[in-house]
Amino acid sequence: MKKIEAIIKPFKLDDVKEALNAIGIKGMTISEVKGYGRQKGHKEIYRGAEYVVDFIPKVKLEIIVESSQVNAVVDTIRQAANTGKIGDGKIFVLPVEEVIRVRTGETGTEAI
Amino acid sequence: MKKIEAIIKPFKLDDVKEALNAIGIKGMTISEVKGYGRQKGHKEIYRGAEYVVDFIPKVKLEIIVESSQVNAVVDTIRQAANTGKIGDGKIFVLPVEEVIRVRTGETGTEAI
Amino acid sequence: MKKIEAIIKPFKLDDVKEALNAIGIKGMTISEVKGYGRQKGHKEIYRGAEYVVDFIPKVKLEIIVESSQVNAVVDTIRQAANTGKIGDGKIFVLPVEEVIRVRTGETGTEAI
Amino acid sequence: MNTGDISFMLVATALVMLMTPGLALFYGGMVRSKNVLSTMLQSFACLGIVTIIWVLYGYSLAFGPDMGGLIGGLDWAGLNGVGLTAGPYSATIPHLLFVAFQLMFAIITPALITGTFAERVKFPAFLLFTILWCTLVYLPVCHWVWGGGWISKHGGLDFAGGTVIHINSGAAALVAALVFGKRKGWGKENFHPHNLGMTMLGAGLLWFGWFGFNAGSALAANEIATNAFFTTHVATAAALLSWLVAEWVIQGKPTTLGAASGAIAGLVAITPGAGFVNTTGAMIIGLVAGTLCYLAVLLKGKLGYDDALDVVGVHGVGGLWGALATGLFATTLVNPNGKDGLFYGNPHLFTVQAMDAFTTIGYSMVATLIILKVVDAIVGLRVTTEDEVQGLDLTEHNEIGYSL
Amino acid sequence: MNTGDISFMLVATALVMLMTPGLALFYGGMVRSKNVLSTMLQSFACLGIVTIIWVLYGYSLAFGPDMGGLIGGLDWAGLNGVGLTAGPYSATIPHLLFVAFQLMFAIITPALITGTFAERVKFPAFLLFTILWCTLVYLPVCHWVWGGGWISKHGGLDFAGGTVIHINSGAAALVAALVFGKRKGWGKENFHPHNLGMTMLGAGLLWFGWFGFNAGSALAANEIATNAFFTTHVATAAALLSWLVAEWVIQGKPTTLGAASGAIAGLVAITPGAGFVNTTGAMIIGLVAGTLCYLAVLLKGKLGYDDALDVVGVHGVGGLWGALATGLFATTLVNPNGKDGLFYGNPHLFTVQAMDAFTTIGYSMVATLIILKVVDAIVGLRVTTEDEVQGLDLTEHNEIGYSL
Amino acid sequence: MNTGDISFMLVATALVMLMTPGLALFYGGMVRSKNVLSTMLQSFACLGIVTIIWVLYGYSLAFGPDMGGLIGGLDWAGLNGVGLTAGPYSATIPHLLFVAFQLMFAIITPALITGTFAERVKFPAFLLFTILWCTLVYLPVCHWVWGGGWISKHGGLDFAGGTVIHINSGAAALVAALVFGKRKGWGKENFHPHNLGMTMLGAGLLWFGWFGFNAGSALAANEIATNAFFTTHVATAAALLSWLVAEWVIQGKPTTLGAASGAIAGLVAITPGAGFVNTTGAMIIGLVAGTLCYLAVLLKGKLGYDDALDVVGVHGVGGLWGALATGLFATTLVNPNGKDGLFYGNPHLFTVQAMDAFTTIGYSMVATLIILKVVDAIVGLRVTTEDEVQGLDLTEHNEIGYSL
Ligand SMILES: Nc1ncnc2c1ncn2[C@@H]1O[C@H](COP(=O)(O)OP(=O)(O)O)[C@@H](O)[C@H]1O
Ligand SMILES: Nc1ncnc2c1ncn2[C@@H]1O[C@H](COP(=O)(O)OP(=O)(O)O)[C@@H](O)[C@H]1O
Ligand SMILES: Nc1ncnc2c1ncn2[C@@H]1O[C@H](COP(=O)(O)OP(=O)(O)O)[C@@H](O)[C@H]1O
Repeated sequence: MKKIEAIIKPFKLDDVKEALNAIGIKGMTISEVKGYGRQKGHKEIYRGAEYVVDFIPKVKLEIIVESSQVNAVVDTIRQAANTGKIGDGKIFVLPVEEVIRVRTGETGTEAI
Repeated sequence: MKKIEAIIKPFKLDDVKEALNAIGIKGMTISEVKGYGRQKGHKEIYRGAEYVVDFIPKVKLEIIVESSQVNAVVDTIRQAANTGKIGDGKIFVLPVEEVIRVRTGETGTEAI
Repeated sequence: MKKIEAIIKPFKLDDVKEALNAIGIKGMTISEVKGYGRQKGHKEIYRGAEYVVDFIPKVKLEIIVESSQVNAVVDTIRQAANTGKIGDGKIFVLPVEEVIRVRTGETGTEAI
Repeated sequence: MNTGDISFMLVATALVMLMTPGLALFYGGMVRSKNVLSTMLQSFACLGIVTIIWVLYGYSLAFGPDMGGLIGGLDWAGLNGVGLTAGPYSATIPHLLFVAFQLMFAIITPALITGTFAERVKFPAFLLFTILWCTLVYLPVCHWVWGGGWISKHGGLDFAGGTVIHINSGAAALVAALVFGKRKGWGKENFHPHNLGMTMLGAGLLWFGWFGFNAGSALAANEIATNAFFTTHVATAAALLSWLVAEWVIQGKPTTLGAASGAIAGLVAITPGAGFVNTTGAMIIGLVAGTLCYLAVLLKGKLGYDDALDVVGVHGVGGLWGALATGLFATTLVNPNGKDGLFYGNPHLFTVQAMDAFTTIGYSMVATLIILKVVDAIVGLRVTTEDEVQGLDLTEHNEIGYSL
Repeated sequence: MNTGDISFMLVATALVMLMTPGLALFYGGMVRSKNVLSTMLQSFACLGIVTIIWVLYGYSLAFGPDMGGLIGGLDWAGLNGVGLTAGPYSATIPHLLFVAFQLMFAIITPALITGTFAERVKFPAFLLFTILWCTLVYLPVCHWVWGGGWISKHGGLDFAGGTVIHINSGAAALVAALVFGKRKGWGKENFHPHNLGMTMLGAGLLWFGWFGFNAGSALAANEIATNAFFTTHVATAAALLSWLVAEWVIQGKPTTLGAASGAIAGLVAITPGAGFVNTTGAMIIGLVAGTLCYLAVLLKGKLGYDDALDVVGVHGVGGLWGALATGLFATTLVNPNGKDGLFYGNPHLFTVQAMDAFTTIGYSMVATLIILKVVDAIVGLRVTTEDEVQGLDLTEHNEIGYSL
Repeated sequence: MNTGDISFMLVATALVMLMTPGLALFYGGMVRSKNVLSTMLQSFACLGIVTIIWVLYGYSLAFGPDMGGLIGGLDWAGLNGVGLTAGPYSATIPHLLFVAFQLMFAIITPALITGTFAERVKFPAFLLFTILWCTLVYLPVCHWVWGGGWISKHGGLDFAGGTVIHINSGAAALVAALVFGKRKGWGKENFHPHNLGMTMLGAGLLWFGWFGFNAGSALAANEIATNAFFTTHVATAAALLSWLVAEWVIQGKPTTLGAASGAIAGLVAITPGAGFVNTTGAMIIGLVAGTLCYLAVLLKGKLGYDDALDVVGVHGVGGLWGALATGLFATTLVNPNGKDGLFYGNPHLFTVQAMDAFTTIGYSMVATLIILKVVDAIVGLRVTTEDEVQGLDLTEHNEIGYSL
């Protein structure tokens, strides 16, 4: 099994979720994160003081999938999250050794 | 060493923390996440407009443990986080290659 | 490629980011987390009721780097995040199997 | 001059002023957090802009010596000759106090409209629109109704501004919603209000301030002010419950935002009749208003125009109902200077009320359309989609609402 | 009729109305964020419900022609015959203004009680409870004290509602806390207030509105109103400091919530005596109130009943102290229409105050218990544990407080 | 005695009281979220502390029988002899009402200063500072200007406290900013305001309350109060727009915080002249104030002192401009009891205004410096760096602002 972590633009979340649903991915965990990279941050001004904010709001998706699904999931996210502009984000694939469902104790593929 | 990631129901956090304490786990990192899975989301209504919210608040625990402790930790979380209802969450075990304590520079088991 | 996860004190974030910049690390993802460990939590009092809060605000950095950079990055974070006091945090190194840039589809080192 | 009346009108004026910050909160809580400041700023900016207009020429055009029933003359431009002695509109308070009181009404009216184009309007477009709309729509309509213009000659009743303020802004809002078009993601994404506690606070301050609005419209601390005060409260309470029950029946749950919305609907609906109807009339007006405005808001969802914060459903529909209801429930038993309505044997008043309301709607819609086209041509109405996604606070004002 | 008095009473009434939204904020900030809206809504709903009750029969039962010292008659039901001329309770303002002023007191009293069962009450249970409690407890007690009932004949003093409002609601709250039982997780989980800035704002608005409550109880813009205004402010300031210092001494830190709570304790305690005591009396009343209510709240922790937002500790205990303190510090030097208290040579007043207070407590507790049992039988009092965990905003109202 | 005047002054006093909670919000929203409560508490604590000082000896020192033009006598300590009949400062309201009204001014002045040392002051240091500063700076300066002291004999004009309140607190704030030194991270970390909606609300309440502040300073519901009311509103509106436009031109974007700041700058600047200038004067005063205070705030960034919430830039600079502008625009056409300013042919007034302002600045700065040194020696001014990093809410008060 693999863990896929994807950092995407927040407003793309719904599209990505739907696209994943369409290929049968019915579980995931998301969180609000902030990203730093090539995409330029923004400037804020308060009573004349200018602050540059480098960290940009992003959403992180964490999805555990069977190894065989990795490619499909990565491609799906790639397409759904793509705007073609800098800052679209990244996808990381990590190895997972075990998965357990809390409710039933099932493990492995059963648990996803 | 392994990293254990557990997605649990937020109101179970205290129980899980105490149960882990009881088996000698004294360190962990948690974060607020949102989960999508079998558990049904909820409906919100604002001036007649109904919105379905699929993402459900969850807490993610991240715990680095020695490989030998994995089973004990997983079992403990399983029991403490269990309500028997859909949405109790999942536990993932990932390999970790190195751990370093910032303060001292200790690595490996020493650093946990 | 490796994933470096560092849990640090929030007010050290700027220092760490700058130190990483200085050694050529130009991308990372951060999130707000809460830590539990040796560092003592705090007490809150509301109308006489005292609550002990064990979880302490921390910032988690996630940085994907080439394997060759791991040591440099770990050392840099260690130094920049160090205050010498309990609770400075931890650094974890995890294996990563693949990295994809959403915008271009580049993979591997190109994608970082 | 009467110190009791001056005392009351000074405070009533302050109360009406507070309604605009109250509206900023009411609206601010309902948008997404990325737009909270831009939304609030628009109300505050109205406090700035309209005040200056009012001093320069606004009061004079609205209340200056009547020119053909259509507009006031410029005799009082710059408040020339408007002083601390009593004016023509009120014998017991300084003329300048009447100017101040009326100013607060002129401020909140364009601020109400901002709810319709929230979350997508360019700040310069808002500014230009507000200046033009205030000048070309508010001032004439205000003159027609209160400044000795043609509507007042008709015998229509508008105690505290149902036509001038609510119908007028509601009609403008409908046109604006259509011209601006939908927000990106409308009907697809979840547009949750970001901070309903803020909205509740806003509703509370509006309710509080509205006592100044309606009771103050008696221009004196007297029996009519008392009646207006009480009818205002009763109608509001009734409408709050009515909306709550209506949504409970129709959608299965009573909501907090429903209670707040119902209260505002009641305040709007009682405005034209507050000084003319009795408690029973007020209660019926409120009960109808709560359910009616809720249905209007539901209907919007069906019709599919994006009036972001329901200016049409609450102020337009509530105001229209209030104007018509005044034609039904007004009674000279309450206010000898008023008129009897349909239920007190005078069907004529109802007709007049309807005519005045629809004429105002017509004028307001056409004029608003033209103004929007002009503004669009000069500065453009809407921000880019990218800015809309990022939020107006950051893109229009380089600020963010919260760093918690 | 006096325009100065009318002016003042119109504004005072508006100020008291504002206290209920103020309370919504005060309470709303103290609950967990998942219950902020359900908590706020309950206060707003009281504005709706009690207003309708008041018009239909409430005012009449409370202030109508006395029937045996126990209750008013239904002569004024539907406000029949209650008009814009002066009424029996005040010669210089319209009867309807007195009705409006008193209504605002009737609204806030059940709203105060909602603090005790916050975070676990079913919305329908709250509604039914409020209707029954207002009818069966508030109206009679109000009649006894202010409407010509048996307490007023006794010679007890209650300037602005210490007994009618605070002791009454505090006693009811104690019973409700016991009947409802503890919130899940009480004493184990951390029940942090979710937004103390909101609570501070609420405290500020309550303080502001309370000037209308206490000074307005003079029913005129006169010397007694002035005295009530100033004693209110002084007692509040003293209690704020007193609570702050007490917790500093006992728990090691002065807290913001302590300052807000102390202020409310002072406002409560001065309420019955505001128009009868002098500045020195007010200062002592406040100093005692701050520490006493803090200790009462600490004691709750020991006794282990879950009065969620401390209605008992602040309103019950503070109100009781205020009623007794009026029996100590009242002086006819301040108010010739008042009485002298114990420290001015009249121990009798103290006894009367105590008797009135404890009778009210007894009646309120018994009646509240019965009402709660009835409500429980009809709709059930408490939400399911699952709903309690998820939060009432979502489960009772399909809303969430914040989307930041 | 006049019921209209009493009515107005009771309400005006309540309005000024509300300004301090308003300030708590205005300031609270601008600090980082870890300091929101400690910041708000300081304003609320001023309500407590200054009230007790005022009753014990404050009113007497400020307004008691003049001793050599420098300070009042202790004849009225404990408010001895200060009753419900009219006092020497106002014939138509009870003496105690004047006491209450003036108290509210004494409360807000030290509260204003807290903005300069926000986010790093120890709570005990704040307490001690406030007691000493109120006693040794506010009371004498108040006496000089309003209590029959030497400035009042000069013929300087200060309608509602430009010198006493704003210049005075601004001068003290400058010294405090220098003595306290910069917050950790200043100029490096991003000090975003944590909740600008809260700040906007605070600005709205301040604006609302300021009507009581300025119009109430007429001490009667009359023409002068009306003039003060209107000039206050016009100057505020003008300053709001002026700051907005200035930052738009200079930094490229109009901001919400700029609008709020501009409004406060306008309110400050019109304070000394509100009852002496006409609408045109007010508009110019406001237009200048908005831009001037914005530039002052920009300059602070250059000069590099850490006046956290810009007390110097807004209250100091705005107050000074207002005092001088009163010397330019005052006219006896508006207020026969006032004086003519430079533009009405009397350059003398301008000189007097300048002298009074600068003397006050000098006295305030020196006295504040000494007081701060004493406080530092006794309890220490600043929290440890570690506590500063963790936030004062937790370290000074064991609380946190938000648990969302
Ligand atoms: N080396 C990295 N490690 C972890 N996260 C990264 C890394 N580089 C970029 N990211 C994440 O990806 C996001 C997008 O990266 P960015 O360089 O801005 O644009 P792009 O994805 O188009 O290359 C960043 O905001 C950050 O969250
Ligand atoms: N494939 C997955 N990858 C990552 N997280 C998952 C996945 N499936 C479920 N989750 C997480 O586990 C939570 C619980 O899953 P759910 O299917 O609702 O119930 P259950 O745990 O009882 O199977 C989800 O809310 C989500 O956070
Ligand atoms: N076993 C662990 N697994 C995951 N995170 C941990 C673990 N132990 C500690 N942490 C994280 O590291 C932070 C610092 O740890 P702590 O024991 O307080 O001090 P130190 O870093 O000085 O050893 C904790 O707050 C927590 O976020």
